[in-house]
Amino acid sequence: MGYLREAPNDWEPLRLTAEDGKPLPEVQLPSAETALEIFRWMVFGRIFDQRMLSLQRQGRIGTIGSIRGQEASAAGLGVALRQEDWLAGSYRELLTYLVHGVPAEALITLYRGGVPGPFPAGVRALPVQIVIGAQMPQAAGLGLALKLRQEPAAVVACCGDGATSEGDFHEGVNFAGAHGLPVVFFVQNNGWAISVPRARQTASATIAQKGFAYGMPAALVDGNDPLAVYEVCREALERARAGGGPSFVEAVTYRLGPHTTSDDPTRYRPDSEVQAHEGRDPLPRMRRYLEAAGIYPDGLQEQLEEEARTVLGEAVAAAELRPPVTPEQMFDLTWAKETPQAQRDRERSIAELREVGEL
Amino acid sequence: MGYLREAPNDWEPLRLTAEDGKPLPEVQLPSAETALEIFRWMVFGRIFDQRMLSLQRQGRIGTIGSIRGQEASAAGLGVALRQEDWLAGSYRELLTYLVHGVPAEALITLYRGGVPGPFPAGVRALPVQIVIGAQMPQAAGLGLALKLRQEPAAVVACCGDGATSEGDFHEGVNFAGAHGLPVVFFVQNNGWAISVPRARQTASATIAQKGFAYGMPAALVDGNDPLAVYEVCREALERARAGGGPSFVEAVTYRLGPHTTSDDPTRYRPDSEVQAHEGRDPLPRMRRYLEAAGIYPDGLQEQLEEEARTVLGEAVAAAELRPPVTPEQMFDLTWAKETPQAQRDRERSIAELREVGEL
Amino acid sequence: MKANLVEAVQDGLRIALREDPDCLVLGEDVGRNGGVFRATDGLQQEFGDQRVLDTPLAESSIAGVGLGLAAAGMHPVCEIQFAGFLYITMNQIGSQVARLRMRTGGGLKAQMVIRAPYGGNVRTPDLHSDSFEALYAHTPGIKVVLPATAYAAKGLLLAAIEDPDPVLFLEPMRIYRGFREEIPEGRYTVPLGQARVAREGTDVTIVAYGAEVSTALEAAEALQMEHIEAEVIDLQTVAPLDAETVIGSVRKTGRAVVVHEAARPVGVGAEVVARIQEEAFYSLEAPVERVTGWPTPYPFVQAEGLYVPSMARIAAAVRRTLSA
Amino acid sequence: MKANLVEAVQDGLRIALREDPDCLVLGEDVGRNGGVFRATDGLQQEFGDQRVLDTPLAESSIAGVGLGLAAAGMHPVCEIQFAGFLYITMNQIGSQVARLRMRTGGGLKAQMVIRAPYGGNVRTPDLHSDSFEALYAHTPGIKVVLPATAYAAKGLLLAAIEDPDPVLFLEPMRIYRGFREEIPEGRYTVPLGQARVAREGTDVTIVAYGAEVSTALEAAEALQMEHIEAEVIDLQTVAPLDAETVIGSVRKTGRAVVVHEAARPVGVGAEVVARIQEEAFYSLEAPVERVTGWPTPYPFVQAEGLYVPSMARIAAAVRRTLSA
Ligand SMILES: Cc1ncc(C[n+]2csc(CCOP(=O)(O)OP(=O)(O)O)c2C)c(N)n1
Ligand SMILES: Cc1ncc(C[n+]2csc(CCOP(=O)(O)OP(=O)(O)O)c2C)c(N)n1
Ligand SMILES: [Mg+2]
Ligand SMILES: [Mg+2]
Repeated sequence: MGYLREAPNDWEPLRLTAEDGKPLPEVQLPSAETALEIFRWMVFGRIFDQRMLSLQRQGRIGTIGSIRGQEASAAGLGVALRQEDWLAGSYRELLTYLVHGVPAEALITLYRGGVPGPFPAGVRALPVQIVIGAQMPQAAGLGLALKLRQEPAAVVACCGDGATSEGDFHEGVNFAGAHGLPVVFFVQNNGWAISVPRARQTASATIAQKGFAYGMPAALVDGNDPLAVYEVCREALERARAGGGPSFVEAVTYRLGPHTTSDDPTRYRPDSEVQAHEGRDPLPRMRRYLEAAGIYPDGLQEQLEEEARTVLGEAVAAAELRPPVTPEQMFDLTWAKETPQAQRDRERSIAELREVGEL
Repeated sequence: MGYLREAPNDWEPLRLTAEDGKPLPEVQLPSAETALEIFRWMVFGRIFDQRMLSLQRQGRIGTIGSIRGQEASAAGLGVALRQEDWLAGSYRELLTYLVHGVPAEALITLYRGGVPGPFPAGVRALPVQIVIGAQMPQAAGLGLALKLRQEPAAVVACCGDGATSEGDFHEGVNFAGAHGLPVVFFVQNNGWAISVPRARQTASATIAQKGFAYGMPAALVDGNDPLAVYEVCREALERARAGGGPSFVEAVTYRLGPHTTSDDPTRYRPDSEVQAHEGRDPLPRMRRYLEAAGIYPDGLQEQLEEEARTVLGEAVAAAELRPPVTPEQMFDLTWAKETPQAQRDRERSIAELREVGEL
Repeated sequence: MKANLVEAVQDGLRIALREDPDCLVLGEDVGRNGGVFRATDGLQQEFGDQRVLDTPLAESSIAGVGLGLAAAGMHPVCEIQFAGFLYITMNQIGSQVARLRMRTGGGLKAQMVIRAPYGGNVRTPDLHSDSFEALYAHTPGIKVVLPATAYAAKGLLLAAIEDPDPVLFLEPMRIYRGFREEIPEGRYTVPLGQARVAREGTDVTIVAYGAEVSTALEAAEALQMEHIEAEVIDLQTVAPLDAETVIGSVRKTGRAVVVHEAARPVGVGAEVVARIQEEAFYSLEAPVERVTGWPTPYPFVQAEGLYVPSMARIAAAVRRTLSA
Repeated sequence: MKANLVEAVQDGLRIALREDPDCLVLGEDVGRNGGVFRATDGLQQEFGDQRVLDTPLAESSIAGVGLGLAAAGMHPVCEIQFAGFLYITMNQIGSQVARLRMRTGGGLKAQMVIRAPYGGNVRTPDLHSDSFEALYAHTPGIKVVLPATAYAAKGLLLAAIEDPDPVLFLEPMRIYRGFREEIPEGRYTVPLGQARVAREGTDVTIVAYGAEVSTALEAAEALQMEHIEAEVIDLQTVAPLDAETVIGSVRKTGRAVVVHEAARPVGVGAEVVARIQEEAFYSLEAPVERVTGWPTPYPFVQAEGLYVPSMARIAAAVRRTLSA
């Protein structure tokens, strides 16, 4: 007896700064410029979230997930991306999409139930994924294309802790491992998949170590430490771009808001847990870091908030000016090359709507 | 830089005996009775394989996979099972099905294109799975039923190295891990998934360590050492029956024959590889063990072969006496409770066949 | 008792859990959260987390675990959070659940229910509004049921749970809380495989199911003003389809309109049309019309109101068949 | 050159790989093994293991990786080893591939082909004989193509690879090596979305596709002895369905029989019937007959010969429509 080997449990999350914002001893920190860039996006994310939730309450957009509390992970990752890298993420990575160049107007349009694309030329991103896990094999496919074309670029494939249970998560990560593709898998473990806590999602001690099951190096990082997230992602992305293959990152963070505007988190998690995490809000933590490092200009946050509000105000206005989607557009978007019969069928559908005055 | 942690690669397969059949120092070996029982089934499996391949060549059964070379894994596992345990396996575990009580006649009928069931009362086994990986979540479901009913029994879910790439493999193992179910996952790594070698299936250093990604203990075992397979499985099964939760076993073996009778392995693997593995055939190895241990009665193998041939001869005869499947049976097997319309539709289909004399 | 459709589902689940010790409920967020639509609200409190179980986020395993439970003799009710994710369960349900009985020569049965809210016009995100009944109706071995009222929801669900065959139970999300009606307390069943005449009429037959039954009834009311008496058939089960009830009605009216919100090509509507023309050919006075979703994917929310068949589109189709 | 159907597929793939640097082939065992049916035989030798790629055993990822490749501008041809496993790809294809264009407002395109051998009567194991074209034909956004001859196989495949939309390409396994015919060397295409009159006739229209076209033609020959001239339409593409060609024929003949081996309920046959009665109602002199697989799962091998429509069953249906 005693042949079975117990699963190891020996991970500590990587941190570059302490909760109070002070750098930990002997760490290498990103430049002030990078730190400020990350902070700027974190503030933008916070304001974006507020704005989207308020638009939803006003009935101006549909159901939307809150990203509050996860700005450090999203921005740390986003700033580490280069223009030529691909982003494959979900509704929880809206901030990373914004950092990567997707205009706020496109995302607002998406949540207004309109056509969010095409994204501007040169912005390499898959659509914001709603079907949990589906982006993972797709990211492997993007990675395969980069590898075949020998482009020095990487793909980042993002998902949540819950998503790691899906078959597609497994198939995508395994494919990238087996073919040595330039993909960084980035899991935002925010503690919950709607009402299901991380511990009931998988018995694995960490999500990070799942990377080993696919033969790739892995890191567990404090997802509320944006500098650590940035540095880990930078390493992983550079490795990928240089032909070093895939890697796997778990960023431990917390969803401070509801899952979406349709969710009532008080049904399943205690207020005390949320309160504790409010105290670990990554935004003030990052601000404390900048202040301690002496690179925080007076009134910076307020100024960035103001800027964000202006940008978002314009984006909302532009989105609301877009004419609503027509049935013709839906047909146009179904086929790139309509067959003659498909065209006849389109005309018939449109005629049916015209007949009853719905068009 | 240097935040990513490399995937570990520190496994040695467990062995109780050396290639020459001699026990390794300081190991605990199963009883002589158990060893003989395992050997008996290994011989049965070898003869079963021969017989099935020859029936296929004669056109008396359809395409069939060869199990030659994998008898140690299949029998070691099978003998470790108890009557009250469930078996969920595939076409490569036919020998385990036989050990677990499924009559050879049922399997021959299956490969004759007939209805293989129901299995005899008390034989707890899912149908022989053809859709790779599909049995894994099903096994978790069986495990959940055992847990809810507090039955001191276990489930064994078998698959191949290739199957570990499927989404269903992942979902099934993860479910069992998350809910702490009494399931033993048993992967026969026979080096190949048809023409795809193990190394191109996944970059993971071992398949065994995939168990850790689901938070369960794991073992890597020499799949050609039937005593090691037996002991590891016994431990895993006892743990499961006692409420200790799931575990994960990789048995490293080799498929000596073609993938199936439709396969031509010379297209993708060198003869030299096969030759090398012929030299590691588990059947003579086990015999050497029994001989060295002084528990091998003269002429045992020949006698067991003879017995197997007799049993199989009868099974083939019985299977060939079964009347062929009728359309009525197919309808009977579609619905347990036919709706009135389904009954009308059945009659209509049958009438159509009668009209043209196909019935 | 008064109940809306989702409350009726919940009541049915509660009765099954109370009366059938082999019944259990599993799915994403069905436990403490009570399901994203509250269909399982309070059940975990009452029956414990062994019988009302949160699963990992993995739909194929929800169906596959269901099969394993059923093979061991339990009667699982699996929830898929939205019907759009039934794409993911297609393999476990189509290749496994629907064929377990066949594959085992009747030795094992898949007595299980897979529930999912379906349908559009509720301003949900991408893939949360789809109707995939046709995929499963093309998959013999699983029954496909779609209730149109609270009464039917409870009765059909209880029938599905006690049916020895697997049942896909699609709940019309749009009318979950659409109206409350009086339903009996305690257990009652509505038979599977049987359509229902929701409204009698003589001039034309409107065939619908799920949320579109209400729309069809509204259309029928509107048409009455024009002295058109439409008979409305609520299919209730689309596989196996109760063609006989439809045929009987069309033999009487001579005209028919089939309605569903799923995409038009190779939908359940096509099957209904095929059946009608096969068996009521000589009674037909006009081509059967289909009022359905377009031959496109389910559209962006801004256009969905034009995709899901409206009362006006149904009424117009009726008028077309009458003037044909 | 002379080629059978599988050789024609192989020739098409070779031409695409030679002429289109963005084209690549991926799937299980497509590399050194050349595919379990040898459809990709020799391709890895010629084009290397970067362009003819063995994947892990995971169909959902084969489709999903295909989408990623296509999004990056490549033109992948993905092989699914048997059509039965298209259940597993349903989510990646239905919810992703078929909707990529829509979701990105046309920004990204899924120019990709998913090939799979389909169909029965070849004594294969469980789930290796299924026909799932109906599931995908109900999924707008992906074209569904089934060649019936070697000539069409190559021409349709090359058209599919250069088509900007995703195409599911189902190859009739039963006639992979059924017959050899003369096909042109080099590139040629057969247009997608266009049915073909495989045989002209005046008395009845037989609509078929894939392997059943041959069976339908045999039935037509046999019926000729009885002085029945059947027109045989080979659909070639079942989604979007070329209804016009079918309608045109039925307007002429007044009668029709639709054939497929997939299960009957909610199959492509139902759609064809619905289309005929919608658009040729007044030309129809008898109910359209369907000759299909039964409303059961694909049966055990011992019964499959009775499930897959035979020449006799098709001929009998023709006679029924003529005497109706
Ligand atoms: C395939 C699929 N199943 C279920 C859902 C419904 N759903 C949306 S988000 C979610 C939880 C996701 O959890 P996680 O992956 O941890 O991401 P998070 O929302 O926490 O960022 C669920 C179940 C879905 N969108 N897709
Ligand atoms: C879902 C699915 N995909 C593909 C196949 C075709 N196929 C049958 S066996 C096999 C290889 C299996 O390899 P492995 O899991 O290593 O098992 P082994 O045959 O080596 O025992 C493949 C690809 C299948 N049966 N099911
Ligand atoms: Mg989460
Ligand atoms: Mg193998």
